[in-house]
Amino acid sequence: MQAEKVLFIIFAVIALASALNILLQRSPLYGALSLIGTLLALSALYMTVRAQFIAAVQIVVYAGAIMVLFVFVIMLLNVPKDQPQIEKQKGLRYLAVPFAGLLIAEMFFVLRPIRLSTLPPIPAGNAEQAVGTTWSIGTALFTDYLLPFEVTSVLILMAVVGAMVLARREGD
Amino acid sequence: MESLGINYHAILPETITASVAVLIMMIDAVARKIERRVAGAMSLLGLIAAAVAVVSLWGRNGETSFKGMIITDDFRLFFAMIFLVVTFLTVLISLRWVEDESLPTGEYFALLMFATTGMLFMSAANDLVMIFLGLEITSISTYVLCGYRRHDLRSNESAMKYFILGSFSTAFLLYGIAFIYGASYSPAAQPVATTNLQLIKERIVAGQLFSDQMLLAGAAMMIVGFGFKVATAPFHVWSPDVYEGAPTPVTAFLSTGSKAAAFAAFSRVFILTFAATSFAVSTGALHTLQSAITNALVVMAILTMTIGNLAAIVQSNIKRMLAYSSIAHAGYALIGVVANDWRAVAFYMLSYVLINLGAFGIIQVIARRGDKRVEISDYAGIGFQSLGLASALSLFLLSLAGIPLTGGFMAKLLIFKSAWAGGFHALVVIAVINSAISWYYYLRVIVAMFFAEPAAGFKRPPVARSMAAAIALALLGTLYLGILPGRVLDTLERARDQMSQARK
Amino acid sequence: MGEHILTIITLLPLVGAIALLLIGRGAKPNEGVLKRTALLFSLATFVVSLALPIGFSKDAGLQFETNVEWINAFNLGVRYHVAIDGLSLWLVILTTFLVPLALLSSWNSIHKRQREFLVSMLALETGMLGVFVAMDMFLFYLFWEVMLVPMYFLIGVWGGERRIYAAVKFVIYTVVGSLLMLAGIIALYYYHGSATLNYTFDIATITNDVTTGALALNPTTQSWLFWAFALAFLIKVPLFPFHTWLPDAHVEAPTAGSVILAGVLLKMGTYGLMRFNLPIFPDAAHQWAVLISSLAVVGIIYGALVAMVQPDLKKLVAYSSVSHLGFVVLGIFSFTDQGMQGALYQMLNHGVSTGALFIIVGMIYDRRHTRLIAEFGGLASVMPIFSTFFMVVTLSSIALPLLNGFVGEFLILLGTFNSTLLPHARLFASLAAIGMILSAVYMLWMYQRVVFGEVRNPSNLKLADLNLREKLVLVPFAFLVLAMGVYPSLFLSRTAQTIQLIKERITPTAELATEARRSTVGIEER
Amino acid sequence: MVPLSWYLGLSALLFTIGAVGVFIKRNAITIFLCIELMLNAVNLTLVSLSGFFGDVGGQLFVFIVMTVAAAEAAVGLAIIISIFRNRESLNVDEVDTLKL
Amino acid sequence: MLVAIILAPLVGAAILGLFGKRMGERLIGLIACSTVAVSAILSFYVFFKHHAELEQGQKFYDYMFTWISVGSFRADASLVLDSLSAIYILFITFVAFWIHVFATGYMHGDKGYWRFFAYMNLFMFSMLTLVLADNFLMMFVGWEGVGLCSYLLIGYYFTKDFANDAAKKAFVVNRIGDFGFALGVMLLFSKAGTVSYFDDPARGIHGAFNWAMAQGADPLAWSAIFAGGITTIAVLLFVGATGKSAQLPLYVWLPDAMAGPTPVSALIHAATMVTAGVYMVSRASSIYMNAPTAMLIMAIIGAATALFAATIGLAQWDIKKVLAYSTISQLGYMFLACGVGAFGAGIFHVFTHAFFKALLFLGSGSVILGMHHEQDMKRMGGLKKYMPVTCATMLVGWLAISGVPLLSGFFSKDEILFSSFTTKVLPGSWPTVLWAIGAISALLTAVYMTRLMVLTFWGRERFGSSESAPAVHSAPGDHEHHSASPRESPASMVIPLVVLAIGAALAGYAGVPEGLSGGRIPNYFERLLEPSISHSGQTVGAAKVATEPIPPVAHEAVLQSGHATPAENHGLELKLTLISSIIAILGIGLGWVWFNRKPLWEPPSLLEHKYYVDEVYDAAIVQPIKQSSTSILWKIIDVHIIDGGVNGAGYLASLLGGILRRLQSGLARSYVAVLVFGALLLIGYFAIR
Repeated sequence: MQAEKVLFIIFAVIALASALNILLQRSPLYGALSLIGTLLALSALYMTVRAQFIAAVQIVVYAGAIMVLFVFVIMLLNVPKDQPQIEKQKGLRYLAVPFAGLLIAEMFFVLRPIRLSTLPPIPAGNAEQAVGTTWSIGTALFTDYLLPFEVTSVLILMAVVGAMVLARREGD
Repeated sequence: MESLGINYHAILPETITASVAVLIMMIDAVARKIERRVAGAMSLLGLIAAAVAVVSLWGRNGETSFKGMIITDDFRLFFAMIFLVVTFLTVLISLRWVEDESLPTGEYFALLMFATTGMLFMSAANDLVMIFLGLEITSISTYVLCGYRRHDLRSNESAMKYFILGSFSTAFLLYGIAFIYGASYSPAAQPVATTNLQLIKERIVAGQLFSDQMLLAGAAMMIVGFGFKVATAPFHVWSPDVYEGAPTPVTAFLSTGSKAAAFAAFSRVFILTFAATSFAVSTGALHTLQSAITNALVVMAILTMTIGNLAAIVQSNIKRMLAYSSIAHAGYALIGVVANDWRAVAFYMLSYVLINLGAFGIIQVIARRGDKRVEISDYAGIGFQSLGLASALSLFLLSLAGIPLTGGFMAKLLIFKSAWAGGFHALVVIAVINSAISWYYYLRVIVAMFFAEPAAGFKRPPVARSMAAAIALALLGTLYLGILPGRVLDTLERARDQMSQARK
Repeated sequence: MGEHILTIITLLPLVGAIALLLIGRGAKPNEGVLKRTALLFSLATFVVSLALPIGFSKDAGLQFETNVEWINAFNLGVRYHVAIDGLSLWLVILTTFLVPLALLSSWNSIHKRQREFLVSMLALETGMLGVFVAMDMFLFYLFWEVMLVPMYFLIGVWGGERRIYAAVKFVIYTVVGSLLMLAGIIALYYYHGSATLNYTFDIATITNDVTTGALALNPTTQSWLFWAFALAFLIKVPLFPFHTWLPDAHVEAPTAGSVILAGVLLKMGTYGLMRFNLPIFPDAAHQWAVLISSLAVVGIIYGALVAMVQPDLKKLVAYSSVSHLGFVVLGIFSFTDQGMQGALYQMLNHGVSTGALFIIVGMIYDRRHTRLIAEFGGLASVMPIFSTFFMVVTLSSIALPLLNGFVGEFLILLGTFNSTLLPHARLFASLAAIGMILSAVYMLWMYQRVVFGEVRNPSNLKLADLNLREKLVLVPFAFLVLAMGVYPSLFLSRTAQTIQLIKERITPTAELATEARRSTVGIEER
Repeated sequence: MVPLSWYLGLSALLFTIGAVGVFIKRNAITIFLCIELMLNAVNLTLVSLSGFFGDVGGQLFVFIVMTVAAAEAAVGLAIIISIFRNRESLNVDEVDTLKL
Repeated sequence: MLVAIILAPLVGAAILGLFGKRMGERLIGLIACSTVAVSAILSFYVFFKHHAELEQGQKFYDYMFTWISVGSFRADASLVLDSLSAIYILFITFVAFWIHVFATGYMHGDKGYWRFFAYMNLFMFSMLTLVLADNFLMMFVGWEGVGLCSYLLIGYYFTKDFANDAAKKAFVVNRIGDFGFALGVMLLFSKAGTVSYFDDPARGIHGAFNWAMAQGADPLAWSAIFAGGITTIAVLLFVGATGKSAQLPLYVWLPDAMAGPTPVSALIHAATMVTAGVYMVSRASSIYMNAPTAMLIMAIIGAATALFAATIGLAQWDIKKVLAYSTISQLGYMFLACGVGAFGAGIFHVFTHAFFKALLFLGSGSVILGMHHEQDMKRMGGLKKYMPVTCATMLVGWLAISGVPLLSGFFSKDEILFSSFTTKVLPGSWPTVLWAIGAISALLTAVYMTRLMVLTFWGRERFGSSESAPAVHSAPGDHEHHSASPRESPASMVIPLVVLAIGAALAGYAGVPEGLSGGRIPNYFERLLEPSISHSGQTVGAAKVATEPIPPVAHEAVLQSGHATPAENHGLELKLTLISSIIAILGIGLGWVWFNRKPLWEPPSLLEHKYYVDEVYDAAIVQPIKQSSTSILWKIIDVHIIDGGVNGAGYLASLLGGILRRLQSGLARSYVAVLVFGALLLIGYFAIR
């Protein structure tokens, strides 16, 4: 049973490393790329908890679409490298460590008592109906989560409108 | 295959506003450029229709639909009314403005309507998912609106700050939701874990939780999220900058609509869910939760009022001053949440939005194109040049200060009353002292307008008919709530009773 | 008409104000018309209000009552309940009496925004009347606060150089107090409601429940509530340490403003004390009487001494008000018939005398545009009639027998001296009596410097004596000064019963405490 | 078997990194990336919870969060673009005309 | 009837005050005098009509209305006539009438003529109210009323600052006295439960005096003063008396009061008002008789004042000042009399003094007028040939006041000295001491009066010459200031002089001490007063009486028993009379010789400067109060401490606001940091729960 732990650790390390890399990288482009790394690692972890569908969506939508959008914008704006790096309030970066420490500590303190280490058994027979499969997601999406699902369409539409208003060039 | 609980009537108001928005967009797209009057008229009609829908829903208490995503009770409907009023007045205020500023009309009204939809969902939500969605719809559309004057650096800046901080706080809210979801896990029940508020409430009361710790932490993070939206200290930092930078009509909308919506969600979660059973009788996790929430909110309320008022004293820009004042008012309203009295909060919000919209309307008139005259010094001596505007503004300000015969006073009275009944005596006294402080800076504007010598080259600003209507409505509303609040209060009271029955 | 007379009296000025706003809009308004309209309305109010003392029955409690439901939701139990008793009767008359005279007195001294000035005055009158007739705490607070606004504008717009500072100071001072009172009101409402299950703001009801014991507040609560109310009132009075807003407000306010301020507004404080603090918190009132009385006595002497050395006429009168109101507070907290009746009477006297004083100061201010005493001197030679009126008023404010001031002051001192409930009563009375001497000093000295002597300042040489209007303004004052001094029974008989009631409310509870104190400390038995 | 707490711990770490990133990085886009990171951390929590609970709700929530994230991304980037048009810079520290 | 007596002058005052401005002098004078005449005639009428009853101690009430009635306190506006008030109104109205007549001449040509007489009539009203009042509060009305009128009349020449200062001084000093009086009345009320003098069953009123007599006599001890008992009441009332009647230490206002027109000095500051204190004390005699300590104090103060003022009187140059100090001194006598329990004698002296002092003042007024408003005796002398009548009349006054036998002053002064020597009220050697002091002051009186006469009427004519010392300020008026030769005054002024001279000569025969006639002729005056005032003999009795109120009848009995002076005293009285006559003659002789030799003899400056009392008061009381009020109370406490606190609060608020403002750095990142911080706190707090 160590294999899962090993896998977990590997992906966790990848996720963390690339996450940290975002902070270390100067240019947003590398940041974006390392974030993609994190996303991939996460989708792998999703698989380990039997969330195949989400894992897939993670890669397709997130890594595929959203991050591409980011990269696209970064390219579009291509900030001149020689831009002066003005930094007001240098103190903030020194706050980083204590804040991070505290936050982690608090989280772990909260999560400490959680004892749950086994995934629920897969219902015998209809494995494809297990939680996390496309079937389960699909059914839930169009039964319980019908309204949220519909509302997201409103959200998207509005986002499009908003983006249009702000980003479109003059004249048109 | 059990019923999907589909009930279009239940979401009729939201549907109307959303589809009006879409319609406006389509016309805009088809007819190249939509006439502002058309768009405005459409939105107004849509709002009225939505209001009618809301009224038609009245009296069905605790009825849930869409698998418990939506709940229809007077709480929702009352807040829905508030939102509709807000948008209605905002539309009137900005009807002329969009043209003067030559901004894309269709999108503007569409976004307003979308935002309204989001707010409506926030008050209607019976599930954290819906709250989250509604909140996001509202936020994202308001991000855009803040940056609506694209060539104005201040507008850009406010948009960016609002966006960064907003999404950041959203992350916290989301994390909180996740925790609560986790805490709600109980293998015996069906579904095993849930984001449905009623279920969560039942499980908390029954004490069948996966982890109290997670519940508490989740609650804390949700306070962060909501606290940001309602701008309570220390999560208020964004609002002065954003309010100052945003175009005045948007500021008006922001400081009233999204605040009210956030309070709706806040009350829905923290009063109607976490404080379901009264503080005294609660036990176990619930008791811990309630005491923690109460203490935290008490502190936040005090901080918010004090910071808001003290900082407002030293402001020179009237929008910024009103921003701080609105922070202070969030503090007062928070007292209502502390006292577990959503009716007080609701009434407070109603009167507050009316007053604030009126005030911002007048500020918009005086600021003119491009938000030029927004320093208090710009108000010097305009009192007797344009008596009407000045008197109206004075009345709004005094009402914010809480002078009797205006909504501001009744609202404060209700809040203080329920707080005292709840035993938060010190809180009441502090609040009282705070509102004494607040008189000072509200009077400053009146001093400038009436007592100071007229600033050179001030000429009476033209008041568009729509704007006049908006101000008049706000004025009437304020006075109505101050002098004859009976009806509104009756409504609220009945609402409470019916809901408590429904809860049983 | 009959049962709504109070409402009519209260709202008539407001109607006038609205009428003024409508007259000759757009077109350049004819100031004369405006002024006459305002005067007409205020006079009408006065005439109507005269029906009150006539129809007033000496031994009934609340009268001319109107009591209708207003806001009932959330068992708020707010009612529109107006009525008067012996306490408020004369204060109402005083108000309606002063306003027209104040208007008349500043007939030609307002040079800008005539319309707004008159509107504020009338609105103010409505506010003040409301405070006196309100029998519902909500209503009371409402008028109490709303009345601030016109006064604020009166000082701020038509005031002197430092008017803004004065106006803001006035409002903030008052608001701090009144908001604490609001907290007190809410608390009282809540305690009364939870004790009697009858949630109401009705003053009469609550007072009765206190008397009958239906509402028994424990001492600490009483003390807190007592101070919540008392602070608001003592600031308004103003009692010694809270008085510094008064000189500024008086000096900066226009004549009419000062008249109303001194004549009526200050009385609201003392009125509130008698309406709320004594009947509703008898124990606390008794417990804190010594402190407040000491402050009152300090105020009497302090105010007099400071008044003595003021170079500015209005400031002098303002500080003299501090001194006089000190007497009133002392009388109230003597808990005796004489003391409290005297206090009530002294309120009226002070309203008349000081009102007249401010009008008189205003008259010479209109002529010379200065209020510095040093600027004047020898006016008796150039303005004999003026000097005569001035003399009468001066004498009344130094409490000469057969003039109004004496009756009040003597009764207060007598009551205090003989108070059994107030510890060290005789000491207080004796110290307060020093105020009698000092008042003579500063008033006569002021009068001498202004009116007597040679005319040294050439600009005083050709001052016109009073014209008909000014005489018309002053004659009523002079008449009242005399009438109230010679035949006080006319007024006192109507207030007796109410005061008696207040006293009975406070006596039983306090008596016990006194007995206890006697037995412990062993104060000599009368 | 990997215990649930590990997943939650990991997501806590990621969330923290994101949160810290938001206030130490100065490039608007990077800040935005950090926010996305925070959202993903939350997603991890939700997914692992739903996985271990055997309740599909969490995953649907994630699904919706993703959509929201997409929408936010669109608008956010639009805002960044419009501000860049006026300022020719992505440094948030230069955007501080509104203060005091 | 009584009402008419007090109202007549009031009506006059009202008419003159309202319309006088447009009237001619003659009409004004007519109205003023006639109104006073009316009350005079009425007074005489009631006196003789009810003479018998009055002798029996009967009282006649005249109830107008209830002035103040609050709770248990009641003060009626009502009048009472008993022998005491009867005598008083008699001579008041009489003297006042003649002074009015005199004034019509004296004030001739003054542009404030109407004002003057309005005030004078108003004064008469107040004075009569004071005397006829039937309770202490009514008396206080008159008490303050006369104070006001004296204020108005002293400051009559309102363009002259010294007049105004004098007026203010008079009023304020009197207020200090009234302070005591008021407290006394309050204490009386709190003890006796009433402020009325006598029981009046008709109105259901209880009298304070019966209560007082019901109390036993307080012990003779200083502690009794502060015991809050009857002694305290007596002392407090006496404080009032010292103010009104210019006794130590409150006498300072009276000399300055001479700034008023001379008739005023005559009427108010000699004949009537200043004796109000004596009246009040005698009125309250039944209180005093039970407060031996108060009696002692009164006697001492009286004697001291008599001597003190007399010494100052020796050294004044202003003719009116001399008379003023003489008045103070004489008032001292009266209090000495009351203090030793001889209230009758006191009143008797008041009575006689009214005549001769009024006479002297009017005389001096006539002189001043004749000298064209010159008051400095350095510039007089040898006037007897210019104004013979004045001289002659003043001669009578001079002899009378000096106590030359068979003139009014002689009888009354002698009575006082006798009773102070024989009093039973005062313990130890006090009687002798007081008598001695009285005798010495009598001597001095004779001396300084002689000085006055000599400097004025005899010796070298010093007027019109510039060699004399600089003039003391001279009373103004519209007569221009030239030094024409003096002339006799017109008839309107001379006639009153004559009348008063006759009065001064004969008034004394109203109360010839029994001793002089060896008890054969009873002292009419005292017998008349008997019912109205408690007699010294009665203290013992009253002290014995049990505490429950004794019925009036019994009270009368006690009086009867007490009053008759034992026969063996007659011899003593004769001896004393002899002594005092000798003293008088001696004094006159001394003065005559000395001042004829060196009229301009410079008296010791301590006396000339009146012991510097005014200066001391000013430095020790007036200035400190003014200074500290300005610099400490107003400038520091008010402006800095209190207002500073208020403004400080506002400043603090805006300071905090400023700090908060600085936190608002405008940097999104720092805001994020704040958010995180808040979140940390919240989560931390919640997690630890």
